[in-house]
Amino acid sequence: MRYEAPNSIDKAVELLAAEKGQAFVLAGGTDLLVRMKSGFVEPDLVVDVKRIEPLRKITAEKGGFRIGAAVPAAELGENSALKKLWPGVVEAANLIGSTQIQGRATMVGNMCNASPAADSVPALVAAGAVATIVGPKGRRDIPVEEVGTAPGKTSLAKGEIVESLYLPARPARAGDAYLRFIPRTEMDIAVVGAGVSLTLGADGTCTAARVSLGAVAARVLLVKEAGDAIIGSKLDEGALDKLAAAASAACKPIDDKRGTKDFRIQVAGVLARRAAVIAHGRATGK
Amino acid sequence: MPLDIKPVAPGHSFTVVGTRPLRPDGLDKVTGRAKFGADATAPGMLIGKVLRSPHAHARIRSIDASKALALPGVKAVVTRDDFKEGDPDFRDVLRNIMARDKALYEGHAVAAVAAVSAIVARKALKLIKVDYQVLPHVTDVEQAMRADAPVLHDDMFTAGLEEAPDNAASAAKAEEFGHVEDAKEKESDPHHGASLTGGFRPQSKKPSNVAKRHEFGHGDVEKGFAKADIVIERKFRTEATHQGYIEPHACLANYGSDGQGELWGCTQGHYMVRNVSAQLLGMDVSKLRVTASEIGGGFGGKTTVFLEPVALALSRKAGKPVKMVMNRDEVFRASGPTSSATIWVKIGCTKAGRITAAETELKLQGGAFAGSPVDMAAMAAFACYDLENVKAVGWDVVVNRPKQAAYRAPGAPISAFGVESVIDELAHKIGMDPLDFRLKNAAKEGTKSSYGPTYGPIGLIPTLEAVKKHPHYKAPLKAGQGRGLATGFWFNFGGQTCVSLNINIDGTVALALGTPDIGGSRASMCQMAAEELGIPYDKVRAVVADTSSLGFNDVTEGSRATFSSGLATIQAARDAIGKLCGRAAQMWGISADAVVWKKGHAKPSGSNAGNFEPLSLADIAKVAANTGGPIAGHYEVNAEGAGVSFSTHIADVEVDRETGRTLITRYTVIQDAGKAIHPSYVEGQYQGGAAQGIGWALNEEYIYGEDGKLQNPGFLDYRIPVASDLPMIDTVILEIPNPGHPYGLRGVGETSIVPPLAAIANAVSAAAGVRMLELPMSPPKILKAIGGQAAGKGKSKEKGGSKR
Amino acid sequence: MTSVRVSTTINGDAVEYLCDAEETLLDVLRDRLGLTGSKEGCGTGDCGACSVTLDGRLVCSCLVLGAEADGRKVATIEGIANGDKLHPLQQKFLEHAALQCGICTPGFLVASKALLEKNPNPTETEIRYWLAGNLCRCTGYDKIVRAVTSAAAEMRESR
Amino acid sequence: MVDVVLWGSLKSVAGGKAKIEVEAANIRQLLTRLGEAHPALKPHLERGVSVSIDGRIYRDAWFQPIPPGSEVYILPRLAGG
Repeated sequence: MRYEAPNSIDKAVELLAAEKGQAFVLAGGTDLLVRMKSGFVEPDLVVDVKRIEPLRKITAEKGGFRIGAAVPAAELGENSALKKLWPGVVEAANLIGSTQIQGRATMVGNMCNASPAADSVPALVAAGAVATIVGPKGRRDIPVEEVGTAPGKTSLAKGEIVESLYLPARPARAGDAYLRFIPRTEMDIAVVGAGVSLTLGADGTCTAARVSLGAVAARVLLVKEAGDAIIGSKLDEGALDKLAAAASAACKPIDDKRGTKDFRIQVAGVLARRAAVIAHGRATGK
Repeated sequence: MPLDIKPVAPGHSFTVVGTRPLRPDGLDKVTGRAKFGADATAPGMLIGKVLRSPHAHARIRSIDASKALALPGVKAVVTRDDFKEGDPDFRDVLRNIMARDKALYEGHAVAAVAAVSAIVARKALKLIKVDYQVLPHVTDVEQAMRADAPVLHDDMFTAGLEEAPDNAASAAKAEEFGHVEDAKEKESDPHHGASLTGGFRPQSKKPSNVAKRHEFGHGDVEKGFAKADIVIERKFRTEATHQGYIEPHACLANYGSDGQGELWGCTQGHYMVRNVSAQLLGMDVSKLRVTASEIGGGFGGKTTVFLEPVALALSRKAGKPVKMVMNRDEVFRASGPTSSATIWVKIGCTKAGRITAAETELKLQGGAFAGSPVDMAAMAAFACYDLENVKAVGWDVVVNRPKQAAYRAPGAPISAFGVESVIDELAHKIGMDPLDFRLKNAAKEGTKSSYGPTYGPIGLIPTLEAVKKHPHYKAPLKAGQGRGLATGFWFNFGGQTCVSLNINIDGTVALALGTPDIGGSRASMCQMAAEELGIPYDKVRAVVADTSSLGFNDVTEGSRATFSSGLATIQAARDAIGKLCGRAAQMWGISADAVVWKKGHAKPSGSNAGNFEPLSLADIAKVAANTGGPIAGHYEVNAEGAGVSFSTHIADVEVDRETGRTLITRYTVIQDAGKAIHPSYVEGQYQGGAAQGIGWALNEEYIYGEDGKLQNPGFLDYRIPVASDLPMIDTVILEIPNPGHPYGLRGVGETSIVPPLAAIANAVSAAAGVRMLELPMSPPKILKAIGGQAAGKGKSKEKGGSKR
Repeated sequence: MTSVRVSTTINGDAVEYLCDAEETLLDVLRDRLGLTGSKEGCGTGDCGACSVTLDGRLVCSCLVLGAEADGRKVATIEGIANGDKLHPLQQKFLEHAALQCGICTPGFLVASKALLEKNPNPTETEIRYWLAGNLCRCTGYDKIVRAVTSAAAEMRESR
Repeated sequence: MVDVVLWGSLKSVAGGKAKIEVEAANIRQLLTRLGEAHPALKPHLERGVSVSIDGRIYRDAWFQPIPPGSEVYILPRLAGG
């Protein structure tokens, strides 16, 4: 195995494109190294992107934020401006693993590992985040929900790297939130994850809402019906019940060592509803 | 207690015992200098790795390691052929460290390699070709008992079956377990005369996965149930759990061409490792020296051997030292988790709350070899109760899983989960406080125990009364919260123990112990030595001596270390004091029996002794060379009379009815320690045992797929409690002296894991109104039970109604 | 197998080593540099016994490549005491019997030190959630939380 | 004379009798004479059993005296964790 630590994104793309064998990008490494040790993957080349300065930056841009691919989750939690604008995304990233994992794991790595149970991805999808991808054919932007395609699979072509994530600006009276279910209080992989991002009109009526669910299908879901259930409402009990029902209906979960189908379907509705209430609270400034 | 051991007078005030000094071995552990099993290296050392069976059950037709041996850097390969059959008592451990005719569980060792590096060793494993004939497997205890189950051992016949299989119930039972037996045929069949487990009594004719049937109890349970106003009968299930020690198994072996061997590594019993390894390698015991490194947790899981004989065999073949360290995946697949079980419990009581009959049937699988702790589970089941009619039957079953090893009070948490849950239900059914219900039926001195002997002085009632007085028991609860209570017991043991106590030139003491110190017992040994000698605590240094420096010591298990090594330390100190007084008498020219030892000094006593200045330990030590030579005290014993330890736990939980998650909001452990030598480490045993019990109750389990493979061999999905899962764990130490020890101390290491399983099940029942019959009480199970309850309009239909 | 040449700083001392590209920082510390204070409990970032800090950030050294330490500052358990003077956390862990077997203690000390440098007055809950990545099987965490709280108080007074 | 009670599984090995009278002053005599009276018990006794005398359990103590009239139980060999 070869280890390379280029200091520019173009050099990184060049290395990845030229490699005939199996090549992987190393940002936090908290998924990649676990797979390497279990023999799940045997890389011929690992490209460490943490020496590429722009990828380590969080920069304000057009009212939103651009987060470099190599920024560890812990740094997101320490950026008060980002936390103020997108509290849901930051709390999702800060739920990944332990404090030690937080010091390394990145949202882009979490996204590219493409586990349906990834913690940060439902919040990013709800937020309408966009991934900037650099490859041999240049730069392109795609919404986060189009990156992961199946467990462990992404839509990236050979030689392509995710350079950064862009979280858009927010209108007034907007809020987001992320909740997950784990049997312990820390350290577990999400059995169910729910991200909600919504905007309220001047009279408190919900004018826009996106609901995204993790660990309930082969990839993270953007559940349009769940969002629509609260648009036009003031998030009264009825609207929230409809949101919960829509969330549960969208689930296509499996039974595995972490949870059963019925459990995931039922709890998806519970978490989506609770997350919506928190997002609403944040949108109204309570 | 042997007659030569004098207990201290009741009400004796201790000076060093009972205080909380810093442990003598603490500095290295907080600076990272302490050397654990994987921290040793040796010049020219090779790395050993094990090839493990990917199949749960397979015949091994052949093993071809030629390609592996041809790989540059590979120095040796061992297989079954490198271990010869020997003493039949070692038949199972021989098969467990290295598979012979069959691989009996996924992860079972099939071959091992020694190479210049871990990377080369891993590559070599892939080059070993094993010709497996895959066989059908079974991992569930009840399925393994069926007549049509795949049989693991062709030579295993069920022992201890009931006398006459002709009565219907027993014949049905025999039928159920594949023992097709015709009563007439029993007498004439010579085969019955001899069998592996001996005796002419009836046993199964066909090989079976049921190794043995155990039974305890007295009185007539059927008569008792007839007298009961209320009878509750439930069937519980528990999954296998692992001790969860954070340090994987590790050792460094060196087998010289002169036939001398060295072993260095983490174990709860290095003398056991020496004897077993010497036997498996055909060595004289004296040729093998084993040194116990610091041990990163054991809880019973390091009371046997896994890597040590294999590392020695590799080292013998390669002519170089070999280091072997398990990774976490191997620890889960191939060390010694405890049993999974079904527990059928039936208890009847009067409206006034007096138990009239109690019966249980336990089925525990002990993995691929016989010897699950079902006998101790059956004995411990009703140990806390004063019963007129009691019966406990236990079935020891083998399945295609790793061979179980002890896990802290082995078997007792499993039976207590069933018994203490049904006791709780009975109390609520007759509207009686569960604490009063237990007080009304509690075992006390003179009670005939459910496993036979009559109790001497025991501390159960004091723990129950302490609960009654404890603020936790009456504290208010918030909505969605519930409180549960459960009692627990463990036997505790003495065992073979040697201590030598040497007086140094400056009057300080070198204490050599043979019981590996896992949780801080070196501190309590120094306290007992200092107490007896009348010198300051920090004048004693305790070390764990290797097998060539001290006589044989049993494994540190059965909560025995502080009891047995403590007793031996006290006696060794008294032995030394005798000699010190002798030297003082010589120096004063008076007779030895006119000298007494008080507060660290020899003093003349008695009318004609004369008034000499008292001589301190240091005074006598300084001139020891001139008065006869070095002074030392020794004591070797097979300690008995360890004395039982009872405990009662109170658990408060909060259940989220929408997700089924359970949070522990408050927890209190009240346990009898006899005499707390170092109270901080006694509290540590109470808190650690409770935390393991909480994990067992809520989240820990071995999950097997249909393919017989373990699905969660890692700390990600084998979920032990993390810091944020638990509240502070409050403790109350009761001191009801144990007459079997000079200071009255009892073993405390194991009882604390017994009550939590039921305490939390009772709390969840109080909080969410659902009686959980299966462990772990994971959120999906609780949510389903709550859903079932809502659907059944409040009358939850437990499926536990069936008899077995 | 290409080797990587690394020059880094460990506990304030300049250190150079050669390591395989796929070798972890934990294996380098333990097998090449003899710093066996960091322990391997799982190798997958789930137990925290291998905790070190990398440029001040608390991480699991089993999930960091040895090659990544080039030009960075590593701090391990061996560097916590100041010569023969123990850090208050080390002293309080001993006084509160916050360790029994001690295999997890190095990880807990490195993690608790990182916590107190960030938050000198943490609540019980903050301590428990920060340390949730450090597994302990012997103590049930009670005395560990008390030791960290006590050390934090002492360190605040002496500031 | 001592009345010895066998635990369940051993009872079935000794022809179903729960209580057996044995002339024994200590544990060694007890075990030897039990083995003579019921050969089927021998392998079990050899592999090791525990003996309880008036409530106190002894694992291997040949010369532990058995006072006349004391309550004696034979139990499985106990091991802890």
